[in-house]
Amino acid sequence: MNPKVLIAKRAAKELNDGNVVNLGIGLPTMVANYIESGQDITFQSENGIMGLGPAPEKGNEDLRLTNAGGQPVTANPGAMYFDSATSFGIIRGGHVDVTILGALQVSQSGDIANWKIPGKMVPGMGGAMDLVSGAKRVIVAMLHTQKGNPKIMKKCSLPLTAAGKVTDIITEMGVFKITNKGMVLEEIAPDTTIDDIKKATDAEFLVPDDIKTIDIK
Amino acid sequence: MNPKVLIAKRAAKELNDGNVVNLGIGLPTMVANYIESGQDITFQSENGIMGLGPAPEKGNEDLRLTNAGGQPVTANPGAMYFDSATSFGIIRGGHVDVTILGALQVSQSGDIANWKIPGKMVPGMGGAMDLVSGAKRVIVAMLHTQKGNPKIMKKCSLPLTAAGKVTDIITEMGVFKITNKGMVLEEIAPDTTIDDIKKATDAEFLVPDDIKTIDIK
Amino acid sequence: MSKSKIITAEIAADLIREGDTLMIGGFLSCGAPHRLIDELCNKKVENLTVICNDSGFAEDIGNIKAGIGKLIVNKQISHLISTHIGTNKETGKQMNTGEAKVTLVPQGTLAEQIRAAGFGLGGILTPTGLKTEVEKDKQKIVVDRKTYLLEKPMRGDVALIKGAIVDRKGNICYSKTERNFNPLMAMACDRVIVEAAKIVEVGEIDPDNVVTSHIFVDYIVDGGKL
Amino acid sequence: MSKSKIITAEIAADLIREGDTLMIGGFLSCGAPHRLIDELCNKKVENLTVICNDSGFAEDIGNIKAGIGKLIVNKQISHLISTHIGTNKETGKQMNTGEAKVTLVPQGTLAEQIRAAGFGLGGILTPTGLKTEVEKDKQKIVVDRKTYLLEKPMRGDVALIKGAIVDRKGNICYSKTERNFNPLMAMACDRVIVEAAKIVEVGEIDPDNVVTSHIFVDYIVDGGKL
Repeated sequence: MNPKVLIAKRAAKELNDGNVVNLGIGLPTMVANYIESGQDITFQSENGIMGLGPAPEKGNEDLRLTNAGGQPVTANPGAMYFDSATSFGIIRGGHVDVTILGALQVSQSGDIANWKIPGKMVPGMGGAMDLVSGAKRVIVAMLHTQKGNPKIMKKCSLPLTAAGKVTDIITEMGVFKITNKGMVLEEIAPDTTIDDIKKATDAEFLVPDDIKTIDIK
Repeated sequence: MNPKVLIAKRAAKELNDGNVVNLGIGLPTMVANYIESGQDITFQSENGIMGLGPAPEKGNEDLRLTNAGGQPVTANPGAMYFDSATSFGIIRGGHVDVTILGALQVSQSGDIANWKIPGKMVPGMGGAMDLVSGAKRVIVAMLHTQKGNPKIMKKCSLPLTAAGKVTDIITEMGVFKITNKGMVLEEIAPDTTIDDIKKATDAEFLVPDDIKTIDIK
Repeated sequence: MSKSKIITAEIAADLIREGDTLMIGGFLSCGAPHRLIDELCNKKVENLTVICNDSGFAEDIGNIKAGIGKLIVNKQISHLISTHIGTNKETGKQMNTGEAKVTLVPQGTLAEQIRAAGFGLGGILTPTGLKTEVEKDKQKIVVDRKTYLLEKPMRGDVALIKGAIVDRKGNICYSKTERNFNPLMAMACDRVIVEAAKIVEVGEIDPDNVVTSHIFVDYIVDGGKL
Repeated sequence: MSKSKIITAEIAADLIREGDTLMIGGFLSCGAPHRLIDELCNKKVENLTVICNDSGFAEDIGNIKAGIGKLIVNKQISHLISTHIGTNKETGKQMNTGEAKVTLVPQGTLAEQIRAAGFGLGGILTPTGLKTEVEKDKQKIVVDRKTYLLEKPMRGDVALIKGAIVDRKGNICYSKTERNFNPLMAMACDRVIVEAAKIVEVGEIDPDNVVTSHIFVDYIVDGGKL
């Protein structure tokens, strides 16, 4: 399976009926494609919509209706549009159950860095700092390494987006939970060993006896 | 002329084309009846409307449309409804040009007391504290005395609604402006003497040489 | 699929427990959830803290409903947090005898405090109330040489609000000056019950005109025309 | 009677002076006042401080208009206050060479700062940005044992916004995700110019559906369909 598809499919399993969910740009956006049919998930996009629907058919794009990445989208029945203050009131106020987003680095204590590489790339934080501060659960969905370098760190070396806010990390190698006792490897991908993960990870993590294998069709 | 009508008519002359105006309950509400025909005044009411119209005809009342006093009103063409945070954003943000309201006491330095008589009557401040803090001009329109006791004071003895915010006082005896140099009696009612006003006023006030007579039809 | 949010006023009132902090929408009688209030009176749930604009009227006057005034007359409210109590003398009486505690808050401040809770803000800075009794025990903060009062967020356990048009999912449109505190309260409480003048199917409301999203609404009560 | 607010885009651009602080609505291309931006480019007004969500694109891409990106490419902006500049590489370049100053602000914070200015608040307390570079030089305030950053109000001289339906008085309805920062900016600037996709007569918009009141709007420019 394509590693990004594996990550998106596994992340989709974290969503529960009734959840309000905000998906970041890129890989996280793919998660919407894999939610269980019949599940009642409401997608929020910080540019001002509750009830984001699938991409429009070619030719049916409406320039007045986009997601936070600027891509044309649709609105589901029962949707609502709002201004940016309301949008971030929803986010900061804890009314988003889950946000799934990418990262440049995550630390074992739940710090996240995804807005700046000093001297190299400064895209800006956009809505990420508010999302990471405000959402009830913050799931990082990303490839485990960047050009072979670990992205899951003891401590982030890049400027933080927020400290101690990440609750879960999902990569093509495994699923981690950030707990009071430390970062725990809860699931491991098929054909991957704990040793593989240790080599690809700067952070320290606990491995429970009952560790599971990621179960994705 | 009925003194309340005189006050309302004189207060109406303070309103200029294009003004956004909030009128308090009671006497100030009467001001709307005396604005010049053709003048473009927009009335805001803090319970959530911009563009308050005249009272509805008997039988045409709509329970869903009232002013801040709970009385049935109408909405003019081009009106807008909003929630209470927006309503007071408009008020606190300085977007109301003039508020005209009553008072229990006003001081010569522009303090106003109109929400509480300790041990006797505590109606509450409602929206008055925000209005008095936020409006660009605060005109007190009231009878000059209460049961013979002065209401325009050196210093208010009642709990304040706000300090130093009143810009004008209009009573049946005269029109005062609060300036940096002190309170100035700018106009005097017909058949009233400066001595009459002094006797009915606790505050000190300046009388300019070019004092005018209130000019109301 | 999500299950229906529509319940009866009676069941809605059962969701409210002694000691709860309620936010109740409305400005005097306008935009208050009258059926829910009536049912709450029937159930006699006591020791309530109620956050609302005003204390309404002591009783219905013709077709003008009393609003939360009835809960006061019924002595179900132990603490009222409100901006104005002048239209219901019973409130002042209970305040003077100590039967009920009354906290008076400027209207614009109350609106922002409720909004701050719903919006995840730690507070807001306002000039309103400076140099008055309102500033007592409050932190003053100077920003660019101007002084403001720090007003803290205000949360509730349950919001009882009134909607004009509500779809089955819970999206709300308000009518005219009924809007007032209702949309703010919907975001600031753990559970939200909306009394709907009219219930419509999902998709019937233009998404540009929805004022409160369904994600805030837990239960819908059919209020019908009053 | 009040005089007409309707002016041409050309006259509108003449109202903007060198050194002005502008707020410009839009989220990437969506909901930005493209005609006003184009006219501002033609006029070459320079040394602008621009407050906006993002720095748009470097150029129009098919029917996706560049938004404020063109003003950056044109080097008319000396200070950009924004949340995201990743879609327009020219911004980063000018930041690195020092040609333009760029201040990055979290999106929710920017929205509240603009709102605070319009709403007369001295600031708001937010948890966003704590323990990051954003907290630098900012006051931290503890409320009920939680720490927040004090974020100050942000004002502008002129707001350039986009409305979908605007009546001749200036009441505005927005369409879909075009709303974003537009209604907030309308309240936070001394002068407000709205680019209207459609202009209608006063009274045609249901007062329940107006989002920005005419009292905030000084000028209306007929934007037409883009």
